[in-house]
Amino acid sequence: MMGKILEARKALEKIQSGQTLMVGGFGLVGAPLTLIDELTQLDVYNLTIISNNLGEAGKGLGILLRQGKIKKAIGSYFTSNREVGDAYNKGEIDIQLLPQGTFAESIRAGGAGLGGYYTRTGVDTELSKGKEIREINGVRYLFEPALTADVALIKAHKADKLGNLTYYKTGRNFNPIMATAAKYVIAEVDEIVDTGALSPEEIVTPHLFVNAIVLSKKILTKEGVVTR
Amino acid sequence: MMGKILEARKALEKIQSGQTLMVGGFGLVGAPLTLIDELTQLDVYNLTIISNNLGEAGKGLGILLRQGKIKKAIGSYFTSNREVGDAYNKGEIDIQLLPQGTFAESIRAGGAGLGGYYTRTGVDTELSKGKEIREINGVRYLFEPALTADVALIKAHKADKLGNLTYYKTGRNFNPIMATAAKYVIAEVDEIVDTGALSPEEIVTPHLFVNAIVLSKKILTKEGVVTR
Amino acid sequence: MSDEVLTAKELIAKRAASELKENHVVNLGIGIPTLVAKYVQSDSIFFHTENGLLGVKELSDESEYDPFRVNAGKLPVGEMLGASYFDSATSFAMIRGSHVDVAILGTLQVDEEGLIANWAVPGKNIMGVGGAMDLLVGAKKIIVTTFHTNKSGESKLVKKCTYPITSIRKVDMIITELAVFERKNEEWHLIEVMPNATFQQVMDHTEFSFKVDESLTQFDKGLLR
Amino acid sequence: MSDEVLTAKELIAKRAASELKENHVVNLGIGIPTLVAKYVQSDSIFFHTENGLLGVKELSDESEYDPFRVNAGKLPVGEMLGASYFDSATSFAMIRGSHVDVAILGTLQVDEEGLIANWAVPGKNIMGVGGAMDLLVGAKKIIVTTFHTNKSGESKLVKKCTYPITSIRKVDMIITELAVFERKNEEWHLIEVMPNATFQQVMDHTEFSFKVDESLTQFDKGLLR
Repeated sequence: MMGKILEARKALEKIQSGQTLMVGGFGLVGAPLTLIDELTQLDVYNLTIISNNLGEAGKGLGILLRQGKIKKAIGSYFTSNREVGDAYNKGEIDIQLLPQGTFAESIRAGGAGLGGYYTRTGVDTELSKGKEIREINGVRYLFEPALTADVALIKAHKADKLGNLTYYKTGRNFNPIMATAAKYVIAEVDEIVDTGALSPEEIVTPHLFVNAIVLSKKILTKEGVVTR
Repeated sequence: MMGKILEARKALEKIQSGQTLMVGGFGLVGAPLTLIDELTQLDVYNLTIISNNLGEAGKGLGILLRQGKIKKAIGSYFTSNREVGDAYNKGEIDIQLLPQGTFAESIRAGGAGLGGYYTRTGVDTELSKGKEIREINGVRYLFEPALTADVALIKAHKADKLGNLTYYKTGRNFNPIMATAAKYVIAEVDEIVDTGALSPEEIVTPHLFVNAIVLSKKILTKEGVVTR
Repeated sequence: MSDEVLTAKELIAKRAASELKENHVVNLGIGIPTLVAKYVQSDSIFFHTENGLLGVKELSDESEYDPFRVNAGKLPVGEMLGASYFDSATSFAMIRGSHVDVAILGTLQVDEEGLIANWAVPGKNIMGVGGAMDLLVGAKKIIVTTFHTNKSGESKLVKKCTYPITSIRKVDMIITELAVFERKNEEWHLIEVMPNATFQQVMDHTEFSFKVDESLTQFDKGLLR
Repeated sequence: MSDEVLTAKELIAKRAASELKENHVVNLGIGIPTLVAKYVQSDSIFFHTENGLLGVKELSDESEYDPFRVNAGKLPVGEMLGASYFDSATSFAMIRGSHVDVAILGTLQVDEEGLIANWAVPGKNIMGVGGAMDLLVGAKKIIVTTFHTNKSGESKLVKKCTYPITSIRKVDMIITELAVFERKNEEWHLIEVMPNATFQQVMDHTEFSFKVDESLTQFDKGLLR
């Protein structure tokens, strides 16, 4: 059962132009830095990226933006990379901005096989324009469709050889839900342990969600991002 | 911070006639046996019970049914107690039967502040009668409203003094989601540990969901249910 | 395996087990499906139970028994290495979200269109549904394991379900003590006659129309043991 | 606390901190709200950050720094005893599901109706919203902490928001360097003039109409330190 453990390049072979990718992380924290780095080296274009933000100017997913590989970005906070606004103004990319809770919930809904759901968040704001509003028990809710992807690139802390995952501190963020919502899920991890080393109660992402495991080469440390 | 640790009777004082209660457990496994026992001794009527099943004939929630305290039951599998069907035929109780996944998801939606969601489960079956069907991306989905309750009675394994909870094996089932979906949540636990004894990564139900902690007196063992 | 001859139930379960492949995540229904686990040797086939466990295994002995570890039929089970526990919402998210490869289910009826009825009997109160409807819409492949006929001797493989259907999703395979049918191009194909059964028996006890596969085989009698 | 005089920001944060009660679960926005934690002594007030941590505390020293433990403003934080981590969907389920008692937020504008605009400026691309909208609909109580005027000296306490509103949910309290307003019966009530500010200053710099509370107090100058 070593089948899921792959080199980053090998794992990313699945990715093709035109696909939708989910990428975990809240800023650098919990972002799959090794996989993102490798992704910028692939010849794939017209990608739709579902990620809370698009890195910073010329960093992380920001490199992919500069390379002109992104067709559309779905997220909640692109402000961290001023080049996103520039690219949007030039008509180079399409942007779908969602409240962070809606962004997270839509991914969860996608992974849970739901079609969509009703949230109060955003009702009668700029972000509800063109969206269906429905009253349920006297309260106005906004319809939000589920989000799914072809491939998810996520970051976990430990993986066992089956692909069961645990996370570390606020590095968890969008990673466990993205693991449920894509057809092919690649988990970058700090450490690979023997099956049985993780307790059945502490596993956050059961292995049935994970297709490939890649050992991290670029890691976030007190001294910043380092290559190990 | 001992404020949340209460005797069963004290914790249940919140419950009033006419209220909606969620009760955890899949059969006996993960059911809050001490709280259910105490509940049968309260003078409260016209309750709506949201629970996967209603115990067995004259056992657990089945006692409540015999006492005529239940007005309506919402769950997925009442077959385990033949008296439920009898009471329904006599017009004594109202029944809302949901597929088990829909039952679980509606509780989660209630806890997450959603109004409802769309699932494929049950479309064009007896259980979709009178319900809205909507096509999303060419697939037919059923609208299901969220479920919430006044009080939830749940069973966890360990609680720390703040009310953080962990669960044990398949005793987890509906308990963590019910903990999110009621205004007042009472957790019956096998053991109360010091705050800090549970690792921040292993806590399944963070304390903000829990209002009261009660130590189990009736527990499920290899020899059946025993009082300790 | 012992030298004892398998019962019809065991035979069906054993045949169903042979459909499972490495890395499959499999959910077993109540009844005959529960027996399937007994015939799976691989430690890379993973059994999921909707009450919140991935990695179910047969109890190897009494010492492993834990009243807090049961399957969807409330029977005690064991856990394999690498097992994990989760809540019911997550468990059904796995099911509806198509993260379960195969569901093996019992049924009351299965019809020519591929629809099944396995949760309610008309004229009786409908008091339970459990996870059947979710598994039907969510699992990638549905294998129905059932006796070919009911206690009155009527075929369960009917022209059209007269009991309430479980889902509008069509099932992929039927395994009975007489035969194995596979659904191809919206039709049932008889692909195997089970050991000790005859083609004539299958014809006599099947109400729905089916094609006979060119590669139709009589299953190896070795399966009987 | 030191003998140093508080800055206006710190004064606002300290006043906001005094609103928090035992067992409150509190979410702090970016900017002035982040400073609130500094003025909370109780170990039974619990800070929630939407990126997935309940039990945020100030970093006590450098050794506690962990790059994987940040708040919603991406600043490093510590964790208190009894803290827990969870994913973003769970975190916002807590928020939308009304499990957070108080959210303390900054704003660009707050108006007479109680609406706030704190996420977008008209004429500029709308490129970020974060968790503001979810906190507005979900938290039981919303306290706005802000300077009374913007950099151009214009009141941020306006008749009607000209910037895009964050939610149709009305906020409950406004704390500035000049005053504290509380919303009662669909109107703003001036309940306190802050130390070193005057009633006239509040009048001069507030665009929206408000009632003056009978119990209006000048806040204790002791708050300044």
